[in-house]
Amino acid sequence: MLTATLALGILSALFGLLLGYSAIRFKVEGDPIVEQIDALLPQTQCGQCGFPGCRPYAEAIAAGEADINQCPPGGDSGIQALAELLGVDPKPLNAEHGVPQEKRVAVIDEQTCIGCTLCIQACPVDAIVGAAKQMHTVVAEECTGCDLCVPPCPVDCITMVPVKQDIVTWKWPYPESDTRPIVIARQA
Amino acid sequence: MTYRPVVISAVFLFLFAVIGSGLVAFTHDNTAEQIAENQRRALLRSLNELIPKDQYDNDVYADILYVHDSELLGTDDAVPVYRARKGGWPVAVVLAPVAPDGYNGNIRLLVAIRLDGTLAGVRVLAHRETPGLGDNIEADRSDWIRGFTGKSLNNPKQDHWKVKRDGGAFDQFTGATITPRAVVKAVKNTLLYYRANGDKLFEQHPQENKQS
Amino acid sequence: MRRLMVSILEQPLKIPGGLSLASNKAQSLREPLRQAPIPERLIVPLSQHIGEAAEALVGVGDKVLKGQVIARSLNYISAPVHAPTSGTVTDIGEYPVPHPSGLKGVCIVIHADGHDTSAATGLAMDNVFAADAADIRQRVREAGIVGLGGAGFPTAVKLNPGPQRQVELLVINAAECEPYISCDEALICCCTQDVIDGVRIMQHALGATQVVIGIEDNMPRAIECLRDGLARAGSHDIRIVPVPTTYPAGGEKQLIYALTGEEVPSQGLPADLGIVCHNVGTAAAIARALLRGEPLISRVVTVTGAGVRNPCNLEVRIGTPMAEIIEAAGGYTDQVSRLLMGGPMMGISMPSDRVPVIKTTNCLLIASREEAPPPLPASACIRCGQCTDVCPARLLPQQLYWHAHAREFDKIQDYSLFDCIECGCCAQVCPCHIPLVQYYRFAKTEIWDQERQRQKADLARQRHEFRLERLEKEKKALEERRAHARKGLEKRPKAGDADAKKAEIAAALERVKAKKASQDAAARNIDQLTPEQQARIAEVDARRSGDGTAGR
Amino acid sequence: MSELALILVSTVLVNNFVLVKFLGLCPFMGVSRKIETATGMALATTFVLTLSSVCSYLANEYLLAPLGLEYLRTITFILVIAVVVQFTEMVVHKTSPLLYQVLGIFLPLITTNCAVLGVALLNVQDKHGFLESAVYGFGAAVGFSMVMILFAAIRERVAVADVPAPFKGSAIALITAGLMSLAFMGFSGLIKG
Amino acid sequence: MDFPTQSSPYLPVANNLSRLMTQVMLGLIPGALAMFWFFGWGVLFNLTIATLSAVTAEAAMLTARRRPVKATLLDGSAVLTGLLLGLALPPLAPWWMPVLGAGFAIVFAKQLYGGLGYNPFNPAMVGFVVLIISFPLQMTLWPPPLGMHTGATLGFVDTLQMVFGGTVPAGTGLDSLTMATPLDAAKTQLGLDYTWSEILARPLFGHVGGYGWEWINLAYLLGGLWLWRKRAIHWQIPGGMLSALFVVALLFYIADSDAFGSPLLHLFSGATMLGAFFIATDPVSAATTPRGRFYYGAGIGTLMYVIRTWGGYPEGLAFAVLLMNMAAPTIDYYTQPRVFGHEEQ
Amino acid sequence: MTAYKDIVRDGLWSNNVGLVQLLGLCPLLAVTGTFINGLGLGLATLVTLVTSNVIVSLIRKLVRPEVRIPVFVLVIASVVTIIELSMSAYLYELYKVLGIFIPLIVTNCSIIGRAEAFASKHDIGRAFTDGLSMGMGFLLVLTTLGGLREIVGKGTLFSQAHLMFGEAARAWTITFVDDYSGFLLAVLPPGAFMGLGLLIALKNVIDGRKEKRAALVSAAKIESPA
Ligand SMILES: Cc1cc2nc3c(=O)[nH]c(=O)nc-3n(C[C@H](O)[C@H](O)[C@H](O)COP(=O)(O)O)c2cc1C
Ligand SMILES: Cc1cc2nc3c(=O)[nH]c(=O)nc-3n(C[C@H](O)[C@H](O)[C@H](O)COP(=O)(O)O)c2cc1C
Ligand SMILES: Cc1cc2nc3c(=O)[nH]c(=O)nc-3n(C[C@H](O)[C@H](O)[C@H](O)COP(=O)(O)O)c2cc1C
Ligand SMILES: Cc1cc2nc3c(=O)[nH]c(=O)nc-3n(C[C@H](O)[C@H](O)[C@H](O)CO)c2cc1C
Ligand code: SF4
Ligand code: SF4
Ligand code: SF4
Ligand code: SF4
Ligand code: FES
Repeated sequence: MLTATLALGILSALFGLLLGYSAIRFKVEGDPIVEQIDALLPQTQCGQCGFPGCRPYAEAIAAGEADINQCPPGGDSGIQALAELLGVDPKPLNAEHGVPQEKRVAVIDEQTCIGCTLCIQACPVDAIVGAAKQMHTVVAEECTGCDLCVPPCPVDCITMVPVKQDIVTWKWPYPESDTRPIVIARQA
Repeated sequence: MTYRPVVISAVFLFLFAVIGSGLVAFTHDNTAEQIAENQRRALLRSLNELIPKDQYDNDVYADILYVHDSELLGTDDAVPVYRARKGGWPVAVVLAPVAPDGYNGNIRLLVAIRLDGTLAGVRVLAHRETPGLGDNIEADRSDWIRGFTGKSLNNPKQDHWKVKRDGGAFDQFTGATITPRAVVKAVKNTLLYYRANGDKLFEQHPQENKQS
Repeated sequence: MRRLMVSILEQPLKIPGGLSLASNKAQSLREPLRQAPIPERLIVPLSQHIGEAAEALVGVGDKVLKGQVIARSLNYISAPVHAPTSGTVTDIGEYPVPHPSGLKGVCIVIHADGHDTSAATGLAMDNVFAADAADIRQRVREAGIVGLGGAGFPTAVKLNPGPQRQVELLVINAAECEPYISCDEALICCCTQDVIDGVRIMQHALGATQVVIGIEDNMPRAIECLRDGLARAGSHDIRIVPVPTTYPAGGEKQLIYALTGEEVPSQGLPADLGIVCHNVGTAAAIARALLRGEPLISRVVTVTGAGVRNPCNLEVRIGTPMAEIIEAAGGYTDQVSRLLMGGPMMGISMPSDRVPVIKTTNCLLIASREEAPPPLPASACIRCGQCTDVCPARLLPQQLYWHAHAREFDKIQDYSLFDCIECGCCAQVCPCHIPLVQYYRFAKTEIWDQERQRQKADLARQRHEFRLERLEKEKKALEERRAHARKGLEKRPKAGDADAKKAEIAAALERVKAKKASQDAAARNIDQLTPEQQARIAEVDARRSGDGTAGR
Repeated sequence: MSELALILVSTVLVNNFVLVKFLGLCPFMGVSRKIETATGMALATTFVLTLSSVCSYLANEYLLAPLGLEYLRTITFILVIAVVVQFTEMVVHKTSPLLYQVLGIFLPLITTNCAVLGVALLNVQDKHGFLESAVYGFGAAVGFSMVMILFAAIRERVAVADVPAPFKGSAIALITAGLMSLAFMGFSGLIKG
Repeated sequence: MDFPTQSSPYLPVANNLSRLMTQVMLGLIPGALAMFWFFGWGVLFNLTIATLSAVTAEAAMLTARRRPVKATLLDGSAVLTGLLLGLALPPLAPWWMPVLGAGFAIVFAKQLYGGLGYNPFNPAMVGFVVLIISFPLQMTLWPPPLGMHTGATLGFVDTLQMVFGGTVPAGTGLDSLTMATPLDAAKTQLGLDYTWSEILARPLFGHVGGYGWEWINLAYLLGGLWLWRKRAIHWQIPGGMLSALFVVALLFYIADSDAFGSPLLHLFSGATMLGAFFIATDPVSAATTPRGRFYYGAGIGTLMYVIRTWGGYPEGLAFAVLLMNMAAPTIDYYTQPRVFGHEEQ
Repeated sequence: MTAYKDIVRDGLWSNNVGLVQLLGLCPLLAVTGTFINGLGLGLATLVTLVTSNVIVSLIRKLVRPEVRIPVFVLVIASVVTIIELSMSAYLYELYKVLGIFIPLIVTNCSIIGRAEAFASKHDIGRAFTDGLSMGMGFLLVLTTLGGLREIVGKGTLFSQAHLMFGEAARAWTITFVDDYSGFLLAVLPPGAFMGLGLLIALKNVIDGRKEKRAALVSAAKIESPA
């Protein structure tokens, strides 16, 4: 019994030394995964995920504090990309955080706008231009359609309109004559 | 760089190893005998099926001898021979030969031979024959293997130690001739071995050529 | 300058894959090419081809003359639009255009005055064969000429291989491999001289040492016409090579392979091999422009199919509504079931006959139910591999299908989706009736869309990060100011005001700077792209808009 | 030499660890959704399995056997394995971030891959020598890797198949594994003994 | 005027699934007839029972999955699965074996994966393997290929009674009605240290292969070649499989002609030709790239030889096919053809 | 802190080791040839899980990260070895049948998995409950699968009960079909995989039904006020 405890004890003490030493010797910092997650998020910066912007959400996912199904603008394809990156199962979007909507942009009714600058402060990507007390407009190419400018407006002059589809942005539809249901990749 | 954590981890692992192995060692010490006893009893149970308990009075498990004969016993390894005696007189030997040409490889047997060269019984210890075809050699599945009891090299005649399909005296199974053929051949070989070496088997004392 | 050796093979090769299809050209070739009547109202789309849309130069109510520029090109890869006849501009607005989406595009509507009065275009040159290549290109460009054989790529661009490349071989594509279409054959037989002149102008402009006309061997009459024409013109250096009749031998890459045995590199151009390929119609259009001063305002269109009474080839003004052309060909028969622009393999189906003819409309196929039946129900792919056998690009169509089906857009690109020329061979042979080409188109447009979204997301990320930085700075500035102010209050109560003001000004300056920087950043975002990236973006853009106008 | 080759063939095909011996099934099911991850896991396992097979042989031969402590085998072996894994992970993480990206997340999983302990224990049971242990470990790992990668390739196809809803995911994956082991039954009897 | 729209191409499509499957069934006829000739009514019973069960199982699963039943059944793939399984089973097999095998094939190997086109494994072979590992006894009971002309095969009624009632006709025993197949027997005899020349001298063997079996294989070969002419199958799989089998067998035969069967024997015995042209070619579960198909076939040929020669089963086709099914996705992945305009990898 | 109710439900059903987490598969598939084998290994695993969970929870605050896994592994290995020794002393026959899979309980991923994921973060009470319910869940799957395979494969149930319960238990064997020739597939490796696949599918069907019912109920709730 003594030999047993001693033999194993010494063996593991040696191992302990080895591991303890290597823990210090081979310490690594930094976490590139955040960047990779962030790159997959749609950057709408709408905060629907419950975090102030996409990057904080990315950090939360990396830290294991947030689930991957909280970003409505990213939709199912976004969740799938995340699932693939992180090697977990995709799951349906958490409806608590909203539902995916078609792409929209903000339009300011130029007649009603009083130039209060509140919307400018709300816009996460500085897509609204205009000085104080002047009429404001939205730079449509830069607007991410995040809705954040709508509530602050005191005169309700901002409306979100769907992005119009034209010949350039038109996409061929998924063939429907195929009788089988559409399989979203890799749910199995 | 401080090495305190290194030492702490080492100590930690050490402690757990000591406690763990201590407990295990303690259990081991308390169960070792029981385990050895179990092993003994397990073998004895098989042996007793072949040689009834009342026919011998020695400690068969300990009265053991190891022999070699790759030709007749089917394996290069040492084959254990258990010896049953009554009042010091030899009664029977139990060998554990191998039938090497089963359908799926080795079939390990236990062959009990009385002093006069008749079979006290044959059992299969381990085999990998096809379930449903070849496994009828198991005593649990069919009586075929019990058919050896009482047979000897004279009964049937030595050249009838074959399956019926090959012109012998032993049944084969439907669709499976190889397995019974292999077993019959191995049993016959064991008997041949006994005929050649039977007298020697009781001579040596167990301690003399114990082998592991 | 790199010299490339290309040689024309003695015996043209068989292209990989491909199909033998019933040609069905005879019915439209029964009568010679004739003019279609000029309709009362022409609808001229501003975007008719690959590349940027043109910008309208006229307003509603303006009078225009035939051949007058009504929209100019702003971009290198773009072409101007000319008035197809004289008349009045009655509207500039959105009208349905020939595009698979059935969406509308901006068009100029002209009411013809019936006089068909020409404008002076100044395109004609006195001595073309002595002229500078750049001058020729400029005029080709001003004439609004785009490739008439396929995607409608601006011809002037293709005539300019760039300083690094030397064009050795000019391939004239007269293969016309798709069933039903016979516009090139009609043109060759009718205007042989124009074709030959055009070819020689191109040869001159490109400085090509060899010229070959690739033509399918089932068009003996056209080959005859060309032989005669060339002999008459004394152009003995121009070779005519009949290639085996296989669909799609007329595809640019396939034709070049058949003639020279060279493969145009994936994602590359024929010019990488020292080859340029033009359609015969394009050649004729160049001849008309540079010799007679006529810009591209009309083209030959095959009107055929069991759904039209008198199949024929017509010379049609751009902007003519399809209904009028069908009328000119005797009108619909009662078998009509489908209207296709282009051939039965690559054409696009039109939701209505109100859409106008554009520069790339080579054929109107008014098909009966037998000729173009409704799609059969599809079942899952059984991997029979018949599609692989016929794919001229040597792709694995079934693999592309599986990934498109599952929306695995990364993987589908590993299988070279973008090398698919959408020829339709695979879908034609699939025993499971899978609409394969539509899957590929779906995947392609989806990938382009993702690319756009990604670029947009990158921009948004930059802008957001920048804003955060700015806010941070402002906050710091504010805190500093406050601290300063507090200090000031303690020490020099009076001076605080001035400081605060200063700080405010500083902050304002900061903001302005920040804003500027942000614009810079945005600008850099485009600047920093490598040439390849830029080229790719241009390519993507071009292809996207090309969808509308080309036969793709 | 032929002895070693026989061991190799036997562990890779005939007695495939995963499909015949039922060892290492959790990673086999868990990380075979994509070919890339399966390949990563396969590489990591091959390395660890071979190394720990050798290490535990040494531990058994030079520590446990001389001291008569065979009953401490399980503890010792698993300790050796855990340490080998942990150590490998730390070293790889530091020295080759690229390799770590490929293998990193799989390494801790290997500790609980019972194929690793299984190899160590079977080495003892079958009385393998040093070289045999190494080959046995390596063969087991190759067999594991092979079926894992093939399995992943099939699963990628099955993932886009029209599988009935209750069977989507792990159920159909298990049935696939079942059919694979059905196919592997064909190797039975190939090597007798 | 308005028109319906769709994506190109528009031409009518001549090819369809049921035509393909029908061609394969037609291709089976010569081989099936030959088997009927040599083995008697049992073959027909197997075919009928297996096909009916396969179709029933398919219909049941489709109903349960709420998929169109009639349209799917008409594609003929279930029938084909049943036929191929039926041809692989020993004639005189009790009725419940084809039922069980076909049911297993359709339910587990096909419908659970989503039906036609999705199954990674060859359904018929899954059914066969399930049967052979579960009921090795019944699966090795082949009647001798006596041939109808000798009048020695069992009559219709006797066969009926045997298949459904399990009753052996009076005056015979199971052992006399059945015997080991040539491959099986050869394996057994080799185990007894007979040489091939001795074995081949037995009446069980004909000119090049097993007696009767050589004709059956020839018939399948003819049907297969017809299929190839009809472009229902590609040459690579049968080509790869037969050439690999031939080459491997030849190598061993040259090395020791007493211990290893001749290449021709391997080509014309057992299920070689049926396998090469009708089973290995199942497109759904095979490799699909042109090069991949060849390797796939070669893999089957090699594995088949290995299992026949050293393995525990007399015929290795089914296992070889399933093993290569496993590898097919990976083979496809690594044998992509060079795309037009791409550099050689 | 997780509620006890949730812990139990997780372990027995919604996060079941064998059916959902797919851990501990090797013993799950390897020893479930018969009901009794499954029961034996299931009990051994259960005891290990509970003990190791409790110990890990006890020491959870003391261990440094770099030696965490080795320490847990040591704990588990000790427990398992003790069980192994005890089994070979008191249940020798069963011990021989289960073979290498008893020491392999050490690497049953579910055990170290629970130690890492749960016990190292929760107090003893919860760790104990977790170990118990996870172990019970695993035991349930082991016995179900074992029972099914035995019935289909051999046509019996509770055969070899004497290995565990002594000679008297020999009589417990239930034979369903006399003269059943056996469906070997079920007892062979492929049958193990497929059996578990079918069990998982069955669970999915049940869950699906439940969900549908829940959806119906909530729909009814929403509708009723209107
Ligand atoms: C899958 C399979 C497994 C077999 N397993 C055995 C076996 O375990 N034992 C055996 O003797 N024969 C077995 N055989 C049968 C032999 O191949 C051979 O048919 C038989 O032993 C000799 O045939 P006979 O009885 O007709 O002479 C098996 C056959 C097959 C197909
Ligand atoms: C996106 C794109 C970019 C092209 N860029 C060039 C170019 O830079 N120079 C050139 O000479 N031709 C260019 N081409 C023309 C092609 O070489 C080709 O002639 C044209 O696409 C017509 O071929 P198709 O109808 O077969 O598609 C381009 C074509 C496309 C589609
Ligand atoms: C599948 C396919 C078939 C084609 N067939 C022809 C054809 O028959 N004749 C032709 O001139 N162009 C054909 N094209 C277009 C040519 O590839 C190429 O764009 C054209 O010849 C370039 O000349 P252009 O710029 O003068 O139009 C085809 C393209 C594709 C993708
Ligand atoms: C050439 C060819 C061979 C086939 N071979 C088989 C076969 O071996 N086994 C089978 O179950 N089905 C076979 N089928 C039918 C069909 O492909 C099969 O049922 C599918 O695997 C079911 O998805 C074959 C079909 C064709 C066209
Ligand atoms: S929900 Fe909005 S803020 Fe959150 S990640 Fe998605 S886009 Fe970004
Ligand atoms: S303009 Fe409005 S909707 Fe658009 S990004 Fe800014 S805040 Fe969001
Ligand atoms: S032709 Fe159709 S069914 Fe055949 S492989 Fe191609 S896509 Fe699949
Ligand atoms: S459409 Fe694309 S994939 Fe299909 S045959 Fe043509 S090039 Fe090949
Ligand atoms: S129990 Fe998880 S790998 Fe074996």
